[in-house]
Amino acid sequence: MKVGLKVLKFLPLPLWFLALVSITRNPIRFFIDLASFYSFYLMLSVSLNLEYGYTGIPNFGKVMFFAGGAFVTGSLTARLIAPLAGVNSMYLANYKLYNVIVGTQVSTFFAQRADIAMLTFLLMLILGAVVGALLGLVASYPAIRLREDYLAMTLIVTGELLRIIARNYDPLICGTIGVFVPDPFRWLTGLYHDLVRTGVMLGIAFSSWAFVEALVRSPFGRMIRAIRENEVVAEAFGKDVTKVRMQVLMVGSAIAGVAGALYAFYAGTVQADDFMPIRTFVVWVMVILGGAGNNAGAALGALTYLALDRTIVILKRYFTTPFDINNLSYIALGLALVLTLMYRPEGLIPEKPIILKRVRRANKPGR
Amino acid sequence: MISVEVLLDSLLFSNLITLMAIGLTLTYLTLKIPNFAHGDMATVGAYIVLTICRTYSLNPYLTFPLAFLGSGSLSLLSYLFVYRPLSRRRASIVVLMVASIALEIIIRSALHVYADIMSSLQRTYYRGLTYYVIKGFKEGTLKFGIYEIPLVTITSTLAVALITLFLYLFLTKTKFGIAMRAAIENPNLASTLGINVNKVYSTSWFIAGGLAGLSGAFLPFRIPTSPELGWELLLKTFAASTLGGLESVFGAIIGGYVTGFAEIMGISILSGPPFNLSTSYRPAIPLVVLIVTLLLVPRGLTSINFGRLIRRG
Amino acid sequence: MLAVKELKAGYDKLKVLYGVSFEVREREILAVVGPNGSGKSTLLKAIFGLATVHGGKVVFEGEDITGLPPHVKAKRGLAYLPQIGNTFERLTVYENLMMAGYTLSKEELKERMEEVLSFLPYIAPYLGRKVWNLSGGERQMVAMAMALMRRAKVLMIDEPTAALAPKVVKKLLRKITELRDVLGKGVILVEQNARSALEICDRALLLVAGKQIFLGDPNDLLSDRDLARTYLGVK
Amino acid sequence: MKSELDALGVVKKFGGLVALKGVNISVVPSTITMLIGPNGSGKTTLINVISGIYKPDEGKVLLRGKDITGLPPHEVYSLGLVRTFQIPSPFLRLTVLENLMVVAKNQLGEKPISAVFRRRRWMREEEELEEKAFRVMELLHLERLWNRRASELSGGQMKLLEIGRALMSDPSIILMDEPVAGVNPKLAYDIMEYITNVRKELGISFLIVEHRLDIVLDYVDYVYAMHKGEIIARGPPEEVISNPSVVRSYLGG
Repeated sequence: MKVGLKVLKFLPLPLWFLALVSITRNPIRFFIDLASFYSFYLMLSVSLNLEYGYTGIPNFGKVMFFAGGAFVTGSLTARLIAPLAGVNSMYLANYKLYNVIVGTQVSTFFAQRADIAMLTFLLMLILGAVVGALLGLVASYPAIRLREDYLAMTLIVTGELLRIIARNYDPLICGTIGVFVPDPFRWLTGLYHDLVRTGVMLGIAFSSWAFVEALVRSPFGRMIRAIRENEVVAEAFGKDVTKVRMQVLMVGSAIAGVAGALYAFYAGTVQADDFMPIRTFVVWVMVILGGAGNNAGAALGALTYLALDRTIVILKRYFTTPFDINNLSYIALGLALVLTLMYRPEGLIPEKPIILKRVRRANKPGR
Repeated sequence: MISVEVLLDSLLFSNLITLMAIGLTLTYLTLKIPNFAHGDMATVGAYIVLTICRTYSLNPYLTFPLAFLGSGSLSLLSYLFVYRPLSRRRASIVVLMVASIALEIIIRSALHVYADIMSSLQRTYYRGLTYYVIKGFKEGTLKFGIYEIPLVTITSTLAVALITLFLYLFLTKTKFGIAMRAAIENPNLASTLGINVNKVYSTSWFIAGGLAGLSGAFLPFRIPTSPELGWELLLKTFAASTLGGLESVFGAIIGGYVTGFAEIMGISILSGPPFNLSTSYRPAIPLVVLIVTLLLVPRGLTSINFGRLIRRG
Repeated sequence: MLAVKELKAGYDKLKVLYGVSFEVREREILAVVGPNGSGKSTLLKAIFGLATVHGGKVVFEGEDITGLPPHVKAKRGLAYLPQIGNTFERLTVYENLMMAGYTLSKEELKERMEEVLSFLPYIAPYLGRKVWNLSGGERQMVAMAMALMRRAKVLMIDEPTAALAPKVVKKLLRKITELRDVLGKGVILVEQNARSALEICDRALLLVAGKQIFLGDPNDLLSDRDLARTYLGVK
Repeated sequence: MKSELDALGVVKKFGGLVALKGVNISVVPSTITMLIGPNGSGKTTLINVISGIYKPDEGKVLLRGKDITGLPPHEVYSLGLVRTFQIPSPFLRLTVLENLMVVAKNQLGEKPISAVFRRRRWMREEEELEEKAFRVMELLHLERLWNRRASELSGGQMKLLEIGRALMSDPSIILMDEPVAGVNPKLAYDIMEYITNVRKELGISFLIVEHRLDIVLDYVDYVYAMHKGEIIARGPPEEVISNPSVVRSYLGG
């Protein structure tokens, strides 16, 4: 009964999506897009929730780790496979100019060799995770030493620095032009292609969600929440706070790196300016709106944001405004964030104590 | 070789950053948060002046007070309706920062909407607005011997000098200014003495926003203004204020000039031989300044005990 | 002038004081003594409205002021001088005095400043100096001067002599007696340094573990060997 | 007899201020040792040096003969020395049960990889830990509150939780910073009774800093009196508190 009512509370969201579907021209396309975007955002919000919601590290540089995964995928995938695919080396020598040609040829190669395509895909995900984790390791240096306000500035600025370098240093992702990323699912066609790709992405996203959930519902989760509550006391009770924060940032950033790799494959191109600080704040909105310190909240927050975002995308088709309608979405986003902070700081789903053991709970008084 | 033009450019740019940094420091002193929406106060100021100049064909300088008032009021409103209620509820620093980021997004997006409408009315579809684009105002120059000094460089330098003087007199010679320093240092004691701490903080936020608006009003003389400009300026301002220690107006002025000169002179050196770096790396310079400051001297230049350094050396 | 009746107080849920009652009259010094952690500072904070009051009343000049916010109490003539943070360190002495007289007109301010400086001539040479350059004793004098600027009727002073050199302690305590004898103020003096406080006070209040153990003539407290031992905590 | 804890000539300076001027103390195993002295005499500084929060400028700290000087707090803890805080500092948004379980040492489930992939193994540990936590809660009469967040406890209950948390780690010595300050007398006596029982049953030593001599003194075996960063008296309780220099420093003659 109680559970039923709780579910009812979140019914408006699916209903809203159904309403959106009814006015779109291509419902399957709509859901595929929705699910794909949900995969990246779920991974980003759940990892930020691990860092901020559970451990108390205000990671204002989320986009940097996301970008790390995307950049490594964009930069390496085509170049790595090009020799195998028999791409003319002249094209590789002038990659900035010919990257679309190289990418297309590698894609064609992937259409024939599903095995290599999938191995490459897997390799890039792993590389994305490794690059993310390494960036996380680097970020933990200031995260351990600096106060929250200084840390926020450092992380935002470092992310911007990475973006500026990516924009200008051509060998990375071909500078301002952006790089073409071959499609490892090219051996599938039509609807199958989209369904399988999105299915894989959702699968990876929910696995990371389950990983984080398992992590926080363990003694590790209990420890990071204790550190969030009081660092000095946690240290006095034997917790190596420095090491734990580093571990958390590495895990969170690895997840963000994988999300970046997935995004690169999904978008088919990597552009430096896709990784503006606004993306970090979108993820913050999700976590705070959904409820920090609660993975269900992070998942719901991501969904709520997407509902808003998709609505604007659809509205764009039906109305012409003298201004870019995306800005309305950002205004709504900002307002939602401010209002949540002011009137419901605990978010849609507040944090609940985690009960690890079931054995004695039944016969203990005091519930 | 550094030319006179580069030096003058650096001076102009530093003036603008310094005005911003003084304001940022004033708000930081009250609630101890870096206000992420501070950069947008400058853009708001720029658009106020651009709009009035377009509509009434006035000399831009005549509308500067309105830029000050407009941005100041916006900053004041954000304090009264967002930051103050949150800090009264003992929201954490992180929550206050997130709120200021949210306001930043709202203001910037609203400016985008406004700029879109403005340019569609004007049928220019041109985003980088300057006074010249809008009404054909050309910045004047003054001749000193063989050098021509742009008027805006002179006026902005004068503005910084006057504001510094005014702030100094206000904070040390007037009762309200002293009360402001008192309330910032020890709000509890100040309130038991009958000082209205809320009024003091509100004034800080108003002046801070106003100075940013003023800085923004100088922008369209030279720099094509777009709604994104505020965010870019903000990161430079963070660099300047942090370099100055975030807690001292005097430090902010030093930080502003160091950062401004570092950016303009730095890129002019780096883009020439033997480095031959692309000038598009220019925005990276203040970011590097900020990161290096935070990692080496997180409490800023004013925290370094130079006397001791010299004695040791 | 100031009466405290069955005051129970602490911080949020933590209970520190379990019922304290006393009265301070004009021209009187009440010394509050007792071991550390017995609630002496909490007593002052509770009276001034900076700690949580769980029960009891604070009556000032016949009026119940228990729940009033600190700045209203300050306006009525109650001054609280905490051990630290009782001055603005980054302001000069002159500016501190000016802030203490914030609500006064220019003429009144000038008049009172002369009045206060003639009572506390030690700080006159330091008017232009920032407080953080002053010694501990001088700071206490500045804090006292700030209370006098507001013509406080009752001064509650928390451990003014802590960490001061013996010579400075003497000077400071003499000034506190003058507050009573020359200006006719009521003073509540919390002191770690019990003996010297008991020497200058008219009445003494002994707090142990948040309870009122003794209230009366300080000589009785000093001569009562049992009480002196209780004060040390021996049963 | 070998001692549990020794501080040998500990000096600690803060800028120009010398907070500890060569302090020597030692705690005999299975005893309750008390540290008294007026405010600012250096008691809390000494506790902070012993537990690893501050590094001493000179001198050594030995735990059962092993040099632990300058080790970080979490390593000192793992060697069996645990401290409680003057102001109760539970992890506020964790439940009472979680507050107790989180402090256990060497938990397999605290390694991120094991936490996810070796759930069965650490679940067994958890069961044992939970049993132990409930035993501690029963001793302290907190078992009815096991599922409450620590932020919902009263001040006295927080004090008890603080002690419970110290016991969860199987320490060999517990440093207590004012365990009965701000607690009503009835509860304060209970706490001291409880400490005595723990000493008797588990052989744990205690080093207690406390001002409320009226309550605590009856329970302790040995007393050190500090004044201005130095030990001015040591010995059995009766002897120390009648020592003229102790009376003077407390009464301020």
